[in-house]
Amino acid sequence: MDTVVKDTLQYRIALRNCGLINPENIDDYIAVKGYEALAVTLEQYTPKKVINIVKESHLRGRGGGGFPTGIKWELTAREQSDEKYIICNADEGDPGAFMDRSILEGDPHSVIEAMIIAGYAIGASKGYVYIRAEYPLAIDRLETAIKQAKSYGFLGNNIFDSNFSFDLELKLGAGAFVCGEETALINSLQGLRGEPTKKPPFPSVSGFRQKPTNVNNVETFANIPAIILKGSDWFNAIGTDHSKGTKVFALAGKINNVGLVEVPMGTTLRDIIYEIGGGIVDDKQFKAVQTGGPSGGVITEENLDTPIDYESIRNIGSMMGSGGMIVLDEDDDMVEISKFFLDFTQDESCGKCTPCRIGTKRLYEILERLTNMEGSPEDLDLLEELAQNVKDSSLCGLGQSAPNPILSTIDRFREEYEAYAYRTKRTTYAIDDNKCIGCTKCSRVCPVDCITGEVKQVHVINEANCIACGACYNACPVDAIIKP
Amino acid sequence: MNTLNIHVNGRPMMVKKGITVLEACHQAGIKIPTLCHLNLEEYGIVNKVASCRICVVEIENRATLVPSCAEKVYEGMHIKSDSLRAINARRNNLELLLSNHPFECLTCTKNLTCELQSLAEELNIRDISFTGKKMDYPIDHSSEAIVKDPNKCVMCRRCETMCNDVQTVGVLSGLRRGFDAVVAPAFNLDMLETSCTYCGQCVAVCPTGALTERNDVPRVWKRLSNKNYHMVVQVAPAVRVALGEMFGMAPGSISTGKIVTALRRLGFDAVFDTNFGADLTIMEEARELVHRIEEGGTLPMLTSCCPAWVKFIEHQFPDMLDVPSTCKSPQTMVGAIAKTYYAEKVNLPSKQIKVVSIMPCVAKKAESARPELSKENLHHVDYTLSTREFGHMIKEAGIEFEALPDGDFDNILGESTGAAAIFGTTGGVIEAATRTAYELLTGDPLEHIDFEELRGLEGVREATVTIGDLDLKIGIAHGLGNARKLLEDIKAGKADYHAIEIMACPGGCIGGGGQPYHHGDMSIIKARQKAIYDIDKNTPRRKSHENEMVLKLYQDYLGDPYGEKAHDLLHTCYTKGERI
Amino acid sequence: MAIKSLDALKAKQKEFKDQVSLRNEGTSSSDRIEVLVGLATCGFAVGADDTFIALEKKIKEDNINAKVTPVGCIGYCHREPTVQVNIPGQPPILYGDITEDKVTLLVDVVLKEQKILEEFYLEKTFDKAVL
Amino acid sequence: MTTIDLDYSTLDQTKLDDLTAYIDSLEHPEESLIHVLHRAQKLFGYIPYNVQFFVAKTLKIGAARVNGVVSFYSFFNEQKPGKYTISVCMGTACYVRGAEKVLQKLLEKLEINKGDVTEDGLFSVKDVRCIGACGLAPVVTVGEKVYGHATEDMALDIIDKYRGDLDGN
Repeated sequence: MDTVVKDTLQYRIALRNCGLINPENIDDYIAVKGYEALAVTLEQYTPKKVINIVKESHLRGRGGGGFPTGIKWELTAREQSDEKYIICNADEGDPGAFMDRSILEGDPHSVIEAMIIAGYAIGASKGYVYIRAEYPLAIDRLETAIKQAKSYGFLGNNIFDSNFSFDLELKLGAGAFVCGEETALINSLQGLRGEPTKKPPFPSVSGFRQKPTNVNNVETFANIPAIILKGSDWFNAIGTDHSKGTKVFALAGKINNVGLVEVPMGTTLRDIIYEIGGGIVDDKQFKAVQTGGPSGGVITEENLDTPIDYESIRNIGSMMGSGGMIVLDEDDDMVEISKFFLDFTQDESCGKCTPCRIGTKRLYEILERLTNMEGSPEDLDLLEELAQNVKDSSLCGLGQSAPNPILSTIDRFREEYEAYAYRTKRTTYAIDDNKCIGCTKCSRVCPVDCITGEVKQVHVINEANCIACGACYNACPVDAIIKP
Repeated sequence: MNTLNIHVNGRPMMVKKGITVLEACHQAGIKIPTLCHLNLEEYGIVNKVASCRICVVEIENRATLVPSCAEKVYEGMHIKSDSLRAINARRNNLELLLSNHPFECLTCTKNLTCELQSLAEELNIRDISFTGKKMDYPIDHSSEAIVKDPNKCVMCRRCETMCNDVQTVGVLSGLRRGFDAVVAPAFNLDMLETSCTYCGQCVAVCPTGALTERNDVPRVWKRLSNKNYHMVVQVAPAVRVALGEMFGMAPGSISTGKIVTALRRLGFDAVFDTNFGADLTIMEEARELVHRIEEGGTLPMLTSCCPAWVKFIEHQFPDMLDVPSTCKSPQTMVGAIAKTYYAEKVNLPSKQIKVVSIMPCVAKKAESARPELSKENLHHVDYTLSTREFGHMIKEAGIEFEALPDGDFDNILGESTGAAAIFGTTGGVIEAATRTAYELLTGDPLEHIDFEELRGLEGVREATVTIGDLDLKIGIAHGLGNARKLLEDIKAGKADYHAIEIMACPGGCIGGGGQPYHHGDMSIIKARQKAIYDIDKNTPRRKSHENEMVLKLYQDYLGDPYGEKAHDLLHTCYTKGERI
Repeated sequence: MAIKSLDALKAKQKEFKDQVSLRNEGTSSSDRIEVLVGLATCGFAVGADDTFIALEKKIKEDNINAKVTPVGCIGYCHREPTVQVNIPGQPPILYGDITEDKVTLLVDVVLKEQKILEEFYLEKTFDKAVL
Repeated sequence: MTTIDLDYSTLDQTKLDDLTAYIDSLEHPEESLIHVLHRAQKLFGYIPYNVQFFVAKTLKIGAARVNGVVSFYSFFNEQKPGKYTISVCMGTACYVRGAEKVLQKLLEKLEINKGDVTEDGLFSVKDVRCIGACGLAPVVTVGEKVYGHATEDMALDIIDKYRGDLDGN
């Protein structure tokens, strides 16, 4: 136990207080310099100066888009309007991503503080946190935090005796992934169906109640107080040339240390998976890591050493997304994985535009045909052509990125698609003649008695009866069972 | 700077600031197909949901394709409308729509007038690459007026825009999401169970056969073939200025005489004019107005000719049912008189007479079926056909409409004045009533018959007409959204009008839900309106109370206008409804 | 009690100097032990709330000078419930898998004997921005 | 008057009063439709058609608009859920660790489709988006109770357990 804090790969900015302070006690937050960034901002900085700090920090949207936050603030700030709004997008919806929830549950004040600072910078006096109704604990803690911030005068009129006033309200989502898209989110905030609208006009010009509106995601906001206090130079020193700071990833799937990690931009996936994540469960073979959720793609062994940032991850065929990172091992079927994501997107499509409403459905159906062994080689062409069109012509980000899981896996694992298309994929288990020692263990565990063979003789699986339960695979002491 | 420099397919051009890419391409002589787009800018209605993705084009430096109908041009924009990427996307998206569409073109009401069908032809679709699940919703035949087949819906949302934003009826909304998304009433109720006014504006803008008027043509053919019935037909004022469009005639062509001849050839026994009913309506309505002014009755008085509007107030403002005039509409007045006075004249029992109405309207179908618009269990009107359905009958009969000689309406219920003609346009009913009310109130002959201040196409208009020592304050609204504004003002005590005219459809009956499709071309509405005023100008008598046959009807049969018998036959009542 | 200036805020910060240094480096002017329990959704899912209650009870019963504080998620989902034990004068240590039934063991070994519970010891794999 | 029951006079009056009072307390009632619906679902357990109709009436907006919103968001139930709602997490982490199989087993055993309720009204099964217990993947929840590392066998045990619970009552 000599070194408790070792030279670590992780560096936590957004998660700096998570797990270290009591989220329901504002004093715990104040103790770690909470609201100091706000005090400094209001006492010493002009709105322009705040925007400049954020711009110079080169902080980019952590919700996945990667748009420079300072520029977004500036665009909203320069609009003339009697009212403007700050919205925090806490409608985290990627299956397999939960960093925003963790921040809101562990450090809600950092988001509130950042929203007040943003309000001051762009000239808004009202903010909303749009949060998933499925996050009751986060909602509770935010509500408590807002109350406490009000009682300390951090929300309300004349904050820190400046003339600046700001109020904050929670708005609940109701289970629609598409509401992560900012125009859909704004519609939802107004009590409407969460259908996106065409951009332009951008929310910075016409957003909530048709007023200039700035929407940032939870993790983006959580970076702001640190940037204000420590300065843009400090932030610029972390990360890569075009992506500064850190990124939180939700590490899950076939990995030993499932959890949240925050690493400087530019960390390699190998470090994340093997050093922080502790490698693959049961020491199986790594196959790919899926990033960016339903908008992203897969990254394979050959790119594990690429330093990850917004650009590089796109260059190797995936997306940063909100930071879901699902590790897949040799057992995972990539066509099934794309089917899983397409099932998700076609279900979450708002139904407004043709390519997404019908296109994602047809993409899913083609994948279903393939995995049901009812597809054909022509289906592969159709799949690629349609995927490209859905990407090209959908109205919003959901549709435009929905085909990514297909395009990426078909690029990397075409042979798996072909096995389905040419119907050469085996769906049952088999026994490797060279390895079988005739121990009979497999035939004894088989629930449908489809394995036959004499003791010390090579055993055979009757494929017609095999239900692919995998019992034999687990029972075999010599690895002689071949998986489907 | 009001102009911008852009490039379209490599060619530089100068265009006006504020126009869309679609308009810019159009100016460059390039046609880009559209589907969901609908531009009724002069009514303030633009459907820019950009949802069909048929009109996509490529814009330089833009990662994805862009819907040309909703994208504004900017300085230095490079538009590529003919790139393979754009062309493929359009075809691909259309194929997707078709892969979820019933292939019933041959028997579809919209056969050859369907925008989706034309698009399939235009984009040369011969095979559809995709197969899969199709929508499978029940067809809604519940109402007397509108048939809704959700399986033909392409989610263009035009109907929703009309129903919610323009008409503020709010019956239709997108329901569910993803592939299951559909435009429907709440809880997917049948139309009959909703507060639908049957104004038919959804039908008028639906690009496919998802929303159509109920087809009553077969029933009419059947009755015509049955010689036991005496078939009476009447034609509304707005039909005669629009029907010609279905036969290649210019918008605004007046085809009254041809219509009469066509109806005779189709086998009708008597061809009457709804305009006669319009004059009759004014006789009653002008007196009701004078009565309400002189006796301190409820003011303002609202006109009641438009059945969609009547349904609107019943469901949306059920506590205000004392404001509309109790006068029946012209079509039902003609029906009531045909089955009583006329029946006596031709010595036939009422039940042997069948009345068919040719109307620019979808709601008139539902109006005819209202139980209170009947006498002795016989509906005043038995069948109502839209202008479009009538046009189809003429075509079916092989009649060369353009070549028909002019005919005259049959006597008794055939004569009409210019005041009746203008019932077909917004402002017309109230102008007609004013002409008569003026003479009723002052006893002096009206010199300036044309009340220009009541005309036009603005959504809400108001005017004050001096009649003797009374300043008669008049309000006019067309489109139910505008009507709502007026009603809310009245409710809030903010409006001090004496009389208000409301028509449910934009432009009035000339823009009715049953008229030949104008596909949002405002010049067509304007031409129809001009024709209406031309008819008025060229009619020898221009005040309803000068209609000799109407006067004779009172003398022979009804007694005093607004009297007891007139009340029995020509007035009605309203029923409170729910807003669903 | 509204805080109306940067100075007032800094004065407030100072009140918690010990708490911060104890959690960060394990130094404090007091000798009171602090146990942080991760109480976020992932913790609740495996009974961290029961751990929390049991800890408070056990500490009270055994009359230990220690305080239990609920905190958010530290990110070690695979070893929830996680607790961080801050003993003045020692580096803070993280323990994983501290379900209710491990509470007695934790208190007896770590809090009382001030020994390290190897089996549940979690290596802290991150550094953080100190503002 | 309609083929489906929109009569809300049969509903619990105190709950309706609560909902009305909530709506009256809102600064922007129409804009807050989603919050009103959350409240309604909390009060009634789900949002049947007549409650939707009541909300439309009280907010003075079209019922179609309300229904359009309710049917858009998956959080809102239009059908009465079972006494126990078994939720299978379909976050990616759970999926790759076999959540789909667990879900199928549950549906197969209970002989229902996703989102439906068993005939006896006891169970409904649904898939939910990531609940954030990825470390325990695959995860099944019944009410507040979380079952981690779920297997097909465990799914069957869960059903038995809750059936048993009921027998005990």
